[in-house]
Amino acid sequence: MSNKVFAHASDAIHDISDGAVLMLGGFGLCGIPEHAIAALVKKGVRQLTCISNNAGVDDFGIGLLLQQRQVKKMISSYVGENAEFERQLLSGELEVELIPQGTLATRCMMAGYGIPAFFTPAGYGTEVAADKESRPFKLFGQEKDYLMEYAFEADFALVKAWKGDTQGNLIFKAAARNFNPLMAMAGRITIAEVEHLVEPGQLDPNEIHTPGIYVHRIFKGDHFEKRIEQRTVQAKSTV
Amino acid sequence: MSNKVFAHASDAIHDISDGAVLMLGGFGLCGIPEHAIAALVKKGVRQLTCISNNAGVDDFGIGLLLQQRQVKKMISSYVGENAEFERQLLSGELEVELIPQGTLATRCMMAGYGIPAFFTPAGYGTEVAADKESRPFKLFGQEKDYLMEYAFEADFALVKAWKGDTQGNLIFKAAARNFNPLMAMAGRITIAEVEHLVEPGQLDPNEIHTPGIYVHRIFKGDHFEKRIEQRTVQAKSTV
Amino acid sequence: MLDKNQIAKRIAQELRDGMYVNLGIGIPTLVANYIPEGVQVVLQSENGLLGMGPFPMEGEEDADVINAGKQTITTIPGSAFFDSAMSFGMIRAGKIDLTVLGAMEVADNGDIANWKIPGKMVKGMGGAMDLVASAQNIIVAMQHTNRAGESKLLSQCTLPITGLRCVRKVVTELGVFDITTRGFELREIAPGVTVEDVIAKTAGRLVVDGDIKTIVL
Amino acid sequence: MLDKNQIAKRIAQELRDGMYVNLGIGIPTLVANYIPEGVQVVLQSENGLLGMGPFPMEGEEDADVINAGKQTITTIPGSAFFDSAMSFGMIRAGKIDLTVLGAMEVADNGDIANWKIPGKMVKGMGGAMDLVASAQNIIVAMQHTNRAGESKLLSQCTLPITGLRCVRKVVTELGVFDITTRGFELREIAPGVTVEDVIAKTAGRLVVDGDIKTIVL
Repeated sequence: MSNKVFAHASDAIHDISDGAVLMLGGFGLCGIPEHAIAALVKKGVRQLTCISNNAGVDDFGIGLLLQQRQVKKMISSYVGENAEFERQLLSGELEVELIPQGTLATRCMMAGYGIPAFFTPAGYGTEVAADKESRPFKLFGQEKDYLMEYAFEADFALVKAWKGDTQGNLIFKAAARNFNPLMAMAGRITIAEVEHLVEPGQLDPNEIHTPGIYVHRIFKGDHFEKRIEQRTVQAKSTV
Repeated sequence: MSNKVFAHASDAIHDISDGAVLMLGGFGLCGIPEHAIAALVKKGVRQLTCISNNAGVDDFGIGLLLQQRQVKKMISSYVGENAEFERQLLSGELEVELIPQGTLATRCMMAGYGIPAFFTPAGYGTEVAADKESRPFKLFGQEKDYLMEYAFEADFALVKAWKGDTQGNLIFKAAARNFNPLMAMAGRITIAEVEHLVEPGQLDPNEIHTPGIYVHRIFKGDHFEKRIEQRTVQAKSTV
Repeated sequence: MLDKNQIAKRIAQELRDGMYVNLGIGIPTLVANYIPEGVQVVLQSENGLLGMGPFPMEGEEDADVINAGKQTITTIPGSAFFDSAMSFGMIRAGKIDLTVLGAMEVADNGDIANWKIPGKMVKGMGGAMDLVASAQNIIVAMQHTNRAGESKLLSQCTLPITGLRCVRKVVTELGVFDITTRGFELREIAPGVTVEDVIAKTAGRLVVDGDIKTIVL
Repeated sequence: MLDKNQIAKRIAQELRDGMYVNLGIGIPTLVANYIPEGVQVVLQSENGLLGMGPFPMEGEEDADVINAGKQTITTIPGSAFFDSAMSFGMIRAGKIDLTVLGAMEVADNGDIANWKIPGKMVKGMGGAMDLVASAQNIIVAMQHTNRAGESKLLSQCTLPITGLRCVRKVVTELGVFDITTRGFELREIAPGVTVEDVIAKTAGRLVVDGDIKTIVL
């Protein structure tokens, strides 16, 4: 079988070059491809377009790429929590395109499903609708106006999974699933980093979230930091 | 918590009445809602529109509804393997609409995703395209022509799952998944029959295929016949 | 006048057993603290979870289990995880029975503005535009006026719109307002607040007639 | 002349290691029996399985594990199940490297007809229209002529079309044909068959030039 397994992040991303369009999975810092990001920082590729729901924080996630000024454009739904991002945006160094979160997620999925365009109500009547085709449809007995949106594709999709096998089958964990399986389907080349890399047959075929056909390269991350953005807990004494 | 659990198929389908539009999960006889079908036969509702990939065989699946002449219209991708079906079709008793399998599956999913219309290449240039809007799109570097197709919704979706909990969360098994999770999302009322009905917490939240929000009623089937349509085996002696 | 927690508590009275509910960030999040006894609702977090539980015990937080506010949370029996496309899929398909959101402005036709202030750094709409375009039943929880003392209940939004004609009810520190074809209909008034206060602080069309109760918490 | 199994065996030579392959019903299914040594391919069954294994041992068949032909099958290490929408999603997105289909007619521009004969009971297109509209690389496996002895390689399909300009290669009992802008280009000829036989039985534009090999199995 042709080999999808790479030893290190740096090998897996070896051909990502300046100007590439990337998708990066994750919601906030949850389920982000932290090893691929670190390898991109080390490689020093520039002028990247990053499609990702968020832009990380100053010192983690996509924030690391922003620090090194490797990002030309961010396409996201929400970009708070990042002072360097704000500075680059206000200075005009960084281009930003904001897209409603559901539209962003669905556009990725549609690429993976081979559907070039679809209709969603999100953003109708707002500035998001500028220059977009719209028309009314009736669904579940309700008529309203919808915008036509296009599938999103990327040169490379960088995703993070919990478990993966050497054929590229992936299982995500809990809320770290988020955009990962959607972007996994939308990359011309999809690179998955996993916490646990196993042999074919060790994942239950019934529990696979992303079939290996969508995944071109896979590697095991050495150690996942999995930083928590908002640590909210109940004090033990309150129980 | 409001109760989604019904004791018997007959209770769960009590309000399906003449002329209802139904979706029925399954591929061939694999993963069909056999208890709901039996209850519909017993109830004797008529003039049903059945959206289902196939139409069963003469004495099982939707074939049982056809035998009792309860079906007015079938919407399917393939309707072979059923002599009574053929007879009713040729005599004009039964109306049939044929839809490409991928389009059928995707139209159900789109209803569940609140997307009223989308573009697919299937059927472009064929008689399926008659009266349909078409236009070219480029995806993954390739331009071709696509048809606009609409989301499919149903009064009732009847699906069959392997395991389900009392909140309606469902897990399907193997190839019995097929259209079931898609139709589960497309019913105004979705009724799931399961082999194993468990309490909330007994299904791993990470392994659920259909979240309970899409499922309105659930019941445990007494005994699933799970008939095999094409029994193909290797003789033991050949090993 | 209600405080933030009282606004949340009043909104919690709208919850019905078996509802699927999406609570936005801010006051809406507090609604979860006041779910009435005997009522069980399923909370959706749009990053991919149905059945959101409370914050974890100290030391038990899991980076992979967060809510849409990026806070560590827990699951409960019956929880289900899914991807972001399915999450907004169920939102768009109208499966969420009640959505509670904050807002900067609400117009008397139900328009809402809650994502962008011109001249200020724009952080993005996140899932707000998807939610307001699709939710069947949206309640806005907010202060009646902005920091400058200007009404946030307007005849027309002045800030960039998030969604059109979608808000059904507004709960502020002053009262509970249904949005109908007539505008903001005052249904309940907060203890210690007069109808004159409400009139003075409401810029949009306000309807004050019929039976106006005092809010009981 | 090739028999059905030899047609399948010749098509199996097109398989490359790591390919994702969808095999239609009939001769295409037989291709799985001739996968060359050292080549591993992943078979997709469009009812929702990647990694289709052989038929089960007698007594081990499982009604929940079937292929698109409704036959009981098995999984193999690395198999994955998914729903029908994702199945056709990966087909539409061009993730299947090779699709092998039967046909009633193929035109010299790549049009294919394989789902309906007017006047006969129509059973439906199943997944055929989705496959032909999306597959990147379609090989048709079929007999060169129909039962009446008429060519199935035409200048234009006479039967209702399944898809336009999609077939890349045709393998019949007579030979291997690439479909290019010039029409059916004869690449390989079956043992015992003459170019004259091929010309006589091909109604569409046929190109016979360059290096024409004899099929080696």
